[in-house]
This record gives sequence, structure tokens and C-alpha cells, in this order.
Amino acid sequence: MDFDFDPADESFREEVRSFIHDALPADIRERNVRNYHANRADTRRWTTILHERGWSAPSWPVAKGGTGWTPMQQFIFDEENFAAGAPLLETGGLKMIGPVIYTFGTPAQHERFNVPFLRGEISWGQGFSEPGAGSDLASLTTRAERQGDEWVITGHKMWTTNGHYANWLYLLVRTDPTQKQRGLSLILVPADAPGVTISPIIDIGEGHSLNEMFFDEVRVPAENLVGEENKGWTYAKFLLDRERAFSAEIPRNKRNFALLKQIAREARRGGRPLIEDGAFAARLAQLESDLDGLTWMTLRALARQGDSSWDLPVGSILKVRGTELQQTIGEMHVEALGDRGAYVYPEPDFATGEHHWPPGPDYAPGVLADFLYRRAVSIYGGSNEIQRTIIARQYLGL
Amino acid sequence: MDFDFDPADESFREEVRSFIHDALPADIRERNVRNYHANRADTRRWTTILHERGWSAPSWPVAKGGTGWTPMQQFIFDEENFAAGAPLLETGGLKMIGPVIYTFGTPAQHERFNVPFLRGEISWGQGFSEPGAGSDLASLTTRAERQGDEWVITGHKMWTTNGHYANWLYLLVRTDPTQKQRGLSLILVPADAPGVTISPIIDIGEGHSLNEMFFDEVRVPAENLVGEENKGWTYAKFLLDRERAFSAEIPRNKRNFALLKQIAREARRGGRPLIEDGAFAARLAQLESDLDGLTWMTLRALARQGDSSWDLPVGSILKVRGTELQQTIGEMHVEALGDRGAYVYPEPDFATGEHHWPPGPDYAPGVLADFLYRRAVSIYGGSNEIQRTIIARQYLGL
Amino acid sequence: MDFELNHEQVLLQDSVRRFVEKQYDFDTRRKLVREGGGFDPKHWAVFAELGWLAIGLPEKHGGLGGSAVELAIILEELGKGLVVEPFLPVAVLAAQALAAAGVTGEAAQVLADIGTGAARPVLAHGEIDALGEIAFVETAAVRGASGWSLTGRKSLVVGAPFATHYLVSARTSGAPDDPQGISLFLLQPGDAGLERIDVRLSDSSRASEIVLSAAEVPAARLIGTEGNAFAALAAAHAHATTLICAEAIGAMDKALWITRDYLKTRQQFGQPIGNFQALQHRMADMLIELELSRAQLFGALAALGSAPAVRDRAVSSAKVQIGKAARLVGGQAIQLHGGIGITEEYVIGHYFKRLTMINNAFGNVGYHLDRMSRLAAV
Amino acid sequence: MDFELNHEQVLLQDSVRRFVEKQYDFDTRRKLVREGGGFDPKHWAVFAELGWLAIGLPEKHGGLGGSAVELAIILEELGKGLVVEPFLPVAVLAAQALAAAGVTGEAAQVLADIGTGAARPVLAHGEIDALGEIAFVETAAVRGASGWSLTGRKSLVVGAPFATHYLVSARTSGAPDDPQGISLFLLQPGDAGLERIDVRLSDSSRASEIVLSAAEVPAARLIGTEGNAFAALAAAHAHATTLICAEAIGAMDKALWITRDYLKTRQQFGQPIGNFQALQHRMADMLIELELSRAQLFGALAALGSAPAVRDRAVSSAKVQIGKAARLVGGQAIQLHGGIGITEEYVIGHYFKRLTMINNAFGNVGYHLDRMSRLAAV
Repeated sequence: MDFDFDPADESFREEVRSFIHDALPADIRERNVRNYHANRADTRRWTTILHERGWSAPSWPVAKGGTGWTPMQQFIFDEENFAAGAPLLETGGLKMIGPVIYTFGTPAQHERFNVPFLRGEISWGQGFSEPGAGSDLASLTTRAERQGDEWVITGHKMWTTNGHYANWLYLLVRTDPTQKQRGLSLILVPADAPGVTISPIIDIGEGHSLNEMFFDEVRVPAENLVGEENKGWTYAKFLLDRERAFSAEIPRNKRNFALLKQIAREARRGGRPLIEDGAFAARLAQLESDLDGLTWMTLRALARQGDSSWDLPVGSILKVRGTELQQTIGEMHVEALGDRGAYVYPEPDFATGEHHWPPGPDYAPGVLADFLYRRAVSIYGGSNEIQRTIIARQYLGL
Repeated sequence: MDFDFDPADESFREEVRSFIHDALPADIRERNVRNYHANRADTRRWTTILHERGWSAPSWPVAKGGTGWTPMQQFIFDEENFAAGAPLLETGGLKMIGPVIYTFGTPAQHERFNVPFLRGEISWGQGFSEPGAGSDLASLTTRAERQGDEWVITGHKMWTTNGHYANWLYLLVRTDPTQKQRGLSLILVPADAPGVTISPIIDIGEGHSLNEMFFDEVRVPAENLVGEENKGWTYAKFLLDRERAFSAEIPRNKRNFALLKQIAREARRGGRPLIEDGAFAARLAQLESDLDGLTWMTLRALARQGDSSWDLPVGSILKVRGTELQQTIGEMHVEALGDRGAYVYPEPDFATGEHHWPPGPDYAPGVLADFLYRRAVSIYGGSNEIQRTIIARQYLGL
Repeated sequence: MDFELNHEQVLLQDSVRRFVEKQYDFDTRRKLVREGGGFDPKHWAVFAELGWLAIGLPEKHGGLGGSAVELAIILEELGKGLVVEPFLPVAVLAAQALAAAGVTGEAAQVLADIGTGAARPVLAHGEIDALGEIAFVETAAVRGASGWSLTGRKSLVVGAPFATHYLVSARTSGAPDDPQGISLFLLQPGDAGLERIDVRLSDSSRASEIVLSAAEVPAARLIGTEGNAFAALAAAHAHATTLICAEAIGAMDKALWITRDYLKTRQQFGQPIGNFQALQHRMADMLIELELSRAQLFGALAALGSAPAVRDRAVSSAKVQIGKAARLVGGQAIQLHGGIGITEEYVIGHYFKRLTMINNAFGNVGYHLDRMSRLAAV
Repeated sequence: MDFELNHEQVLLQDSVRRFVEKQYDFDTRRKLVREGGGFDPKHWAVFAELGWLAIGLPEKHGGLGGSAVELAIILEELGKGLVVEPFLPVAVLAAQALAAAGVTGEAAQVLADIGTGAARPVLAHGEIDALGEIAFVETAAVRGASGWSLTGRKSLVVGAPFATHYLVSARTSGAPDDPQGISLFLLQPGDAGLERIDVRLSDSSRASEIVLSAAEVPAARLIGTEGNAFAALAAAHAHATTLICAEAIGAMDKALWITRDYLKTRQQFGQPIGNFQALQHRMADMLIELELSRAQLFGALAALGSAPAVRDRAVSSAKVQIGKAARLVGGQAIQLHGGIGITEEYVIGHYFKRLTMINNAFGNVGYHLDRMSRLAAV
């Protein structure tokens, strides 16, 4: 056992921090640090900037155009990127369909999709969930039927993050109706294909990141199948396992906790700093402890990334507690903002930068919208109830 | 709606308080205020004293030798009795089998058992649970077979509170093996009958209140059956419903909360009074709020006692939260006692009054033992898990 | 002690319930908050017509002299419907402040006019650095030749965009957190030196920040006596805090049963998800919190007429419970719904938003725990 | 960064595990605490023989110079077995206090003798009114002709009934909570003016209160330099607090799996109760708390060599987590067992008792949250 940070990692952190500090456009930072939903133009610009530095795919191997970084380096990059207020890189392409393509797809698919993606040119939308299949993906009903050298797709997908920005979609569709999980395949669909309709889902934070997608006999060429037919479930699961160390969203929790401390230092109750209230300070300290635990568990998971002999359900643990922590911090943001915690600060017009905000401290806009939207984090990606069942059944053998 | 306390109730409270103040022997008080397990001699003496005042059965009608008090008066009596450090009256005879006998039994049974009970002469032991049937009473296996004009009983009962003091036992036994709940009957058994063995169960607080009982072909006369054969379950349930308003144990929670505040005022952390610590004070205030909620819900339930049209699962709610509160207060007792919270203060010898206690403040002895024993309260009488299921299924219709 | 509604109270409950069910369905409300600015004069007219606005007013001021129990009945039903019009700010908070301040003249007329709907005063008292502390007032009133000059800022004045009058608290003496030295003034929209910045709130209701820049107030518009407004403010807050608890109970009750119904119909893994024991127990916990909240509401209602220390302890205790419950019931109502729960289109998220706002209104859980400690230490 | 045990560490773990499994089953332990007074010299001889007592001592004092990681491995396994002999008080707390104080002469010999088992010193530092605050010392040492005179009372000196020496902290200057002015003295059983009142603890281990009534201590028995013991005490407490976390992890781990096995066998309502989803989710929460505790242990171990403020923040953070986890895992282990769980005969309640004691040892959750706040404010 050895708990010292590698000095090389520390200098890597300095390098990343310094690059982001210099390279991140101020207007992008200003928008993203507020936790409003990411905007495609910002993500694209930032991806392009990172691509010039060779950093647009931190989790990919060098041979595939990535950085070849260790899991720890990826984590450090994520922390620094988020802390600086840079947009998150696109999860769908970077961590989901991109690696599936270079691992299980054809070289031609990699050239066609991944290489432009690295330059920021492709935005992916994920089509997994359906109205009748939230946590229960095995019961997906969106069908893809093979007709000649085409797939014909009909169905209804839900909760597609940034679907309205997507130019390509990757869908988990049923290709064998006689099977459950083993009847699903991954198919790529152009967002502008005839028969595709993408409609916004506005969340309770009044933001638009989610979408639903309707497929009405949408036709795509046979070569848009990724990997083998009926193996879509296997690919999806393979990727989720790879990402388990990142499930607690430490970068987000850290930045939000820092914001909470800032608010608590500036907020007053009866004229006295809120942070000097013993009970409030104890709640802050409790969150700090929670964050420490999740951080060290994340570090441990990073050190064992790729070790399939390690059966601890670390992804489920980090997901459950990481999302709970996000929600608690958000609640306390709103609480500590006091009267201003009730005000709606609408998302600015990203094109013009204009906004119409009620009075309040500089850090207020974005807090409420984020707090409300983040009720979703304990639901999506396998609800926390599903995660607890996984822990109990698969690990504890109950 | 009218939330004023009835002035008559207030003067009743004064009358009770003053009587107990004058009548309660100091040595009984000293032992009982510490929350060690009750002692038969104390309970008997106190019952006799109350009997002389006509108060030994606060929940019984006058015609049966009780006080005829309203539910509110019964509650007030319980509060004052507990607050003063008087022993609890025997639940088994007072609230369980006694009322079953006078409601469903024969007048002869009432004369034989209840009348001496009112004078403190009978101590009852309950035989419901079994090793294989804790929460699942429908699966009881202790058998009573009719042979001529006798019942022959064989089986194993668990968790009999004060069974070691009992001179009579009331058992829920299987008289019809082809039925579940509807095959159970209530039968009375002398504790000294041949074939009865009563063994102590020592709890983790090192106290002895619980017992297990073995029945090896124990023979009792047929007339020891209470009410009708195979209706035992109905009688047991009937009584539990009657007692629902008392499920939060408000008198105990109030006295224990008062003790917690006393400890917190006297305890020091780094030389400063613990109660001045903001976070600790907030936890105390939270308990006070919890206690208020349970108290007002109890008052509401008292006002509607006997109203079977009221389907709110108030007994389950009070049981779940009342027991959780007991456990939290106990935890904080031990925590606030600090170093002395770890010391074992053994139960005194009740016969001689002798004890061998390590150093500590006057209020320390009894705290740890009670804290440990009270892990049981969320388990017995239908575990809190069972109560939640009852709420969800029976009231919420899930 | 009697926990049941009497005949008149049942009739009142029925009338509010009917209004909510017939005239305030979710689509109507959505339209109102999107296009109607969050206030429908027709609704207010109904409130007046059915006597709800007058019910809490003293008889000598033209009211019906009802108790807080009647107001609680109304608020619980309004809570079920997520009614956004400022009933509580006007008919409870401002009305109680006026009644407790012992008004005469113009202010007395305003009080009386609440009942008919002709006046809609709101209390402009809270300030950003108060965070629930009623005695904290930094807005200053300086005596001038013919009256007072007020300077300061009031935040989260709910209902102010629709108000006819503002009851503004300002300090005429003392330190910022001194209960002594607070006075109350009657102002109106359009008064010189008064700026109103309207804001939309997360529950879709409307409020304003009110900025006073040497606003001139004639001497006659001092309400009650100089420097002695704290008692009236505290009484008004005790009422409003209690009654927002009643509203929360209505909202929680509705959210709970909507969720129950959803659990019985939503299918996953081949069965209604309400079959899953972990969800059943969650629902049981929600019911427990709701019913304990109701119990605490009774406690607070019982204490409203008591001495301030007794009253405030009971009110804080109730608000603590309601805050805890609101968090659990609101949060879990969304969680148990899954994805649909976080959409603006669907009703359940709006209960969550209203419950979150109630939790932070009139002092959050932390404030009230602290106040309970302080009252216990006395 | 490497979270895996190396070869030597695996061997060490195996040896402690074997001892616990073969020589410390529950019946043996029960006999030991009932009839053996809670200390078996044969066990201590095993600890010495296998090098566990020497592992944490500096090499210059005859130790093996192992790190806290090795001690954590030992403590976790001892925690699984609920070992009651005072390994932690002697081989960690007292040993680290001596090592950090920079001992010479007699005290150095005591330190060296820990490793062989010849000496069993315990630290007599805590006082009733400290409740975790390390700097709080009211016991006074007054300088006399040939040395010092100590008066005061030390509480919960775990292992003192079996100790060969007492390292007594006393104030030679300063206010009761001043980190400056605390000195450390070496005393022994039988010293004049020293009274030991032995007590049995709820986890069946033994401790004493030590009452000092003008106890005369020769000048040579001052350990380190006058008034400067705080740093050593703080370092020793950081180690002991971290390592009691390791012990708690062992105890929680064992309690969790015992409960898991019980759930798979105990039948109610016609099936193993482990089938019930609400219980499954409870078990999942227990595992989550356990694994977060383990993660925090790593954090505390990593920080033991850092500057005091960094070290203490990490240690407090770990102790907060372990306290929260101990409460949940210990309490639910009993709850999920049902009635059997509260019997003295059965093992699970003893895990609960030990975990409760650990939660309150070296500062409870409230103390450590407060310390985190203070350290964050610096």
C-alpha cells in the first residue's frame, strides 16, 4: 500500500491547469461555471481547442486519437476542466459510442465517426430509454427490422441528453423480439434522417437538455450496425463498467461544495455570517467528510481500473452517494441563498449573452436551475434503487 | 376543532401528581427512575398502593374494578406515573389478557384472575412469539390438544417479558393445525405447572427481563381456554388496536429527553457546556420537535380512541417513530456521558439495594443498560419493517 | 380537545376544495403562470365572494372573526391545488400584522378592505441578511419635517406585483437585530423613492424586491406606535408560518397520493412498481412525515393565542417538522416517479418546487432549530 | 498510489486472521471476559512473539519501523475478532506518544519493552470534561523540591488494569484548554498518591479512572520537555484515531457478513428474509457505509505524516465517516437479526457494543465535525 500522490501526476495537474487557464475563452467559462445546461457551440469550440493540443479524447488510447492517459490523469483532467468552468466533453461520443466503435466496430466506422468527433464535428445523441422502459432496459420495444441492405427503425426513445444538438444518434434497438437483453443491437442513425422527430423535454429547472425522439420507419444502411447483431447490451454494459470510477462526479461535487462554502461565508443570518452558525458549519463539515470518502474511493477505483477480478460494486456505490451528495449540496445552495434562493434566474440567451436576472449576488444565477435539474441524477443511468438492488443481489448474494 | 386542554384534565393531572408524589416509596422511585428493568416486588407494592386508591387498572371500566378513566386521563396518569419514577403497571394483565378475560371470558375467570390481579397478586407472562415465528405469528407451532377435559400443551415460546416473575401465563397456541391465524386459541397456564420450564434470556444490556418457555405435555383444565376456541388471533388483534394511541411511549420519551437535557447542561466539552455547542443544541431541538409531533399525534389518537371508522394507521406510525426516538435519545445519552458512557454500571441487587458502580455523575447508572436493551423496541411488537409494510399495504393500498 | 372539523368547517373545506378541483386544474394553473402573470383577478373575486379573505379578520374591522383553524382549512386546500395567488401574504401575513398593530384611520380601512378584495396589502419586511430572523431590520426610517424618510431594501415580498399597499418595516432606533425600534409604515405603489423590482419565483408565483431611496412617508402613515412594531410582526409571522405549514400539508398530501396512484399503474420488470417493498416502505415514510406534520400543525394552531415564547416554540417545532417532511415527501415524490417527475410538463415537480420554497420561507429548519434552542435556554 | 497489500502485508494479515479464527472464537472470548478479567497473558505473548507489538515502534527503539498501514492491517483483523486485550492503547496510543515525545533513559526503555511485551504502558490523558478535546488538561503538576506533584483525575484509561506504566499528562502552565503547558510524566502502579479505580466497559474490555492526589513524581520521570507534550499527544491521538477506524472497519465487515448469512437462512413468511427488498437495500446501505469508511481510512493513513492541520483534518473526516457508519452498520445488524440480535448469548450485539464505544472514543462525530470546521476556518 502506498498513498502518496505520484509527483508526475502533480506536475501533470499543473500542466493541465495552466493550459486550461490560458486556453479557455472567458465567455465560455462565464456560462459554464453557472451550471446551466451546456451549449453545443461552447462544447464544440472547447473540443476544437483541446483537439489542437491533442487532448480532445482524454480516455482514448493514442492509437485511436486519444491521449493515452492513465485513469488518474483522466481524473485529474476532469477535475481541472470542471473546476475552471470549462464545458464537459461530450459523454456520448467520448465514453459511450466512440469506444464501442473503435473496439467493436469497423475501421471504416472509426474513420467516419470518431475522427471527426475528435475535432468536435460530431455531436451524438443516445437512444436507450423508452417511455415504458426506464430502469428496465431489457424490455425495450423500439424495433429495427432488416429489409434488404437497410435497417428500418420504428419506436420512441426518451431522455436523450442534448438530442437537439445531435447530428448523429446511437440507438439500442430490438433486432430479435424473441429475446430480452440478447435481442438488442446498436445502430447509428443520422439525426436528420427522414422519419426522425426530436422534441424537447423541458425540465423543472426550466432548462432544455433532454429530448424525446420518435422514429417512424427510419431507414439506415446495414453498415450502420455497430459490432455484431444482438450484442448491443453487451457493449453497453462493457462501457458502463469501464466508467465506474467516475460515477461519483467528484469534479462537479468539488466545485459545487466550494461554491457552497463561498455562499455560506457571504450569507448572513440576522446579520451574522451563516458559516459561523455551529449547526450549519457541522452540516458543511459533514459534506466535506462525505466528499473525502467518495474521493478516496474514486482514487482506489482509478488504481484498479480495468481489473475485472475486483468485484466490489464500486460504480454503484459511487453513483448512489455521489448523486445524493450533489442533491444535498444543491439543497444547501438554495437554502443559503435565502430569499434569493427562490428567485428564477433564467438561462441567458447563449447567442447574445443577454440575460434578464433579478437582483442577487454574482453567484446566484444558475444555482436554482441546477438544483432542480439534479433531481434527475438519482434517477438516470440506473436509478439509485436499481443500484442498491445490484449491490445486494450481485455482491452480497441476497 | 378545539385544541384547548380540558381544565378538568389539568386538575386531574394535579391530583394524580400529588397522589404519586405522596404515595410513591422513595426506594421504588430511586430504582425505577434509572430505567433498569422493573422488579416484581416494586411493581407489586406499587400496584397494591394504587389499588387502595382504586387506581390499579386505569384502563378498565369501573364495573370491572377499573377507574373508568377517559383515554386522556389514562395518558395523563401514565405520564405522571412514569415521570415520577413509579414502575409501569403490568402490561400483560392490564392491557392484554385482563381485558380479554373480562370481555370474552367467563365471569368466573374474571373473578379468578382479574380481581386478584387488581390487588397486585397475579403477575402474567405472555407466550406469543416462538423461535421460528417472530414477526410471522401466523406460523406459530406450539400445540394445544384437547384430551378429555384437559388441554395438553407442547412447544417453545420466546421473549416473555418478566416470565421469571409470572405466576400465570397466557399462551397463543395452535388448536387447529389446518388453519393459519384462525387455528389459534388463548389458554391460561400456571407458571408452576408440571412440564413448564422458564429460562432467562440475558439482553445485551446485561439485564434480565426476557425469558423463553418450554412446554412439555403441560396439562391444564379445559376451562382455562379464554373465549372461543380458534379465536385467539381475533382477541389479540382487538387489544392491539385498542392500545394504538399509546404506541409512541410518550411518557418514557419525555422523561428520557428531560434526562438528556440535564446531561447536556452538565456535560463539558473542552470545559464548555455541551448544550452551548450549536450543532448539539440543534440535535436536541430536533428531538424536541420529534417529540412534539408524536405527542400531538397521540393526543389526536386519544381523542379518537375506539373510533373504528378512523383508518389512519396511527398505531404503526407512533410505533415506528416512537421507538426510533427512544433509540436516538439513548444514543445521545451515552454520547453526552462521554467517557462515563462506556462504563458498565451493573444493575443493583434489588433485595439489598447494594450496587458496585464505577465513578460517575448521579444520573449515569442505568443509562447504558437501557440504551442497549432498547435496541429491542424496534423489533418487538411487530418490527418497524412490519409496521411500514402495514402502512403501505393496508392504508396506501400498495 | 377535538380534532374534528365542525359543520361550518366542513362546508368551508368543501367550498375551497371545489374551487381547486373545478377552477384550478393543472392546465389552468399552467396557463395562468405562463400567460396570466400569476394572478387572476377573477380568482381573487372568488376568494372575496366566498368570504375566505374576510374569515381571518377581526369582526371590528369588518371581518368574520374566524380563527386560524379556518385559515388552515383554506390553506391546506389551496396547497393541494398549488394556488399561486398571494392569499397567504395578503389575507394572513399582512392582515395579521395590521390587526396586531392596532390600526386606526387609513390603515384600518386597508385592513377592512382586505375582506372585500378591494385592498391587497403585503408586508414588506424581510431583508436579505435576516434569513428568517424577524427582529433583523436594517432599512432605516429617519424623521423629517412632515413625516419619515425611508431607505433600504426589502426582499422576497411575495405578491407585491399585485399589491395595493405595502406595509414596510423600518428601524427608527436600535441596532439591526434589536426587537425594539422597529416601526411599520403604509406605502403604496407609485410612492416617490419606492422602486419595485418584480421577480418570478421557483414555484411560479411572483414577488418583488422593494428598494426605498429616501422615500417620503407622511407621519400619518406610521402604523401603530413608533418603535413598537416587533410584537405585531412576530404575531403575524407566527400566524403565517403556521398557515404555510397547513399549505405544505395540502401539497404533501396531494403529492403523496399522486405518487401512490402512479406506483399502482407504472409497470417495470413485469409488475406495478408499487409492488416493490423498498418503494412501499418509502411511501410509508412519506405518510409518516405527512401525518406528523399534521400533528404539529395542530400544536402550532393550539399555541397561536399563547404568550410569545410558548407560541414561537410551538411554531418553530412545527416548521422544523414541515421542513423535514417537505424535503422527504417532495423529493421522493419525484424519485418514485422516475424521469417523468423532473419534467416541467408533469405536475409532481411543481409540488417539489412549492415545498422547497415553503421550507425556506419564514425561516428554514436551521433557523427554527436555533430559535427552539434559544427559547429553551431562557 | 497503490491500494493493494504487498507480500509481507498479506502474510501479516494472514497471521492475525489465523490467530483470531483459531484462538479467539466467540466462546473463548466470552470465557475470557467473564472469567479471565478481560486479559490473557498468553494472548499478549502471541502478540509479542509474532512481532505485532514491535511493528509500530521506531527502529532506533528496537522496533520494526513499520508504518501505520501495518498497524491498520492488525487492527482490522483484531476488530473482526472483537479482541479485548489493549493492543491499541499500548502498541499504538502509548507507543506513539512515547515515540513522538522523543524519549531517553527510562522512558526509552519502556518504549523498547513494548515490543517484547515486557512493558505495557498506557496513556492516562483523557479527562471527563475534555470529551475529545486533546488540549484540555486540568490535572495539575506542581514543581516541588525533587520533582513534581500531580493532582487530578484521568478517565477511561483503557487497559490500565493490565498496565505496567502510566504516561500521565498534566498541566504545568496555561489555561485548561491551552495546547501549550502540557507535560507528560511516567508513573507506575503503586506510586504513592495514585489511585486506580478499575471499571468494566460496555464492550467487555477494562479500563480505569486514575486519581492523582499530590502524587510525587521524580524530575527524571518528566518525558520530553516541560510544557511541550501537546504535539506528541496530538500525533499519538491522530494515530490511535486512525487505527481505531481500522478496527471499526474490521468489526463492521464481520457484522455485515454475519448478518448477510443470517438473512439467507432465517425464514419468515415462507422464505428467507434476505429476499425482502427493503432488507436488501438496508444491507446495500451498510455495505456502502463500510466501503466509504475503508476509503476514508486510506485518506487518514495517507495524511498521518503530514503537517498537523492537514493530518487532523483527514483524521477527523475519517472519524466522522466511521462514526456514521458504525451507527448504521451496528444498529442495523441487530435490527435485521430481530430478537436474537439483542441477546448477550449471540455475537452480533457485541459488535454493536464495540462499535458504539469506538464511535465515542477519541472524540465523537460532533467533536470531529467541529474540529473540521475549525480547521477549515484557519
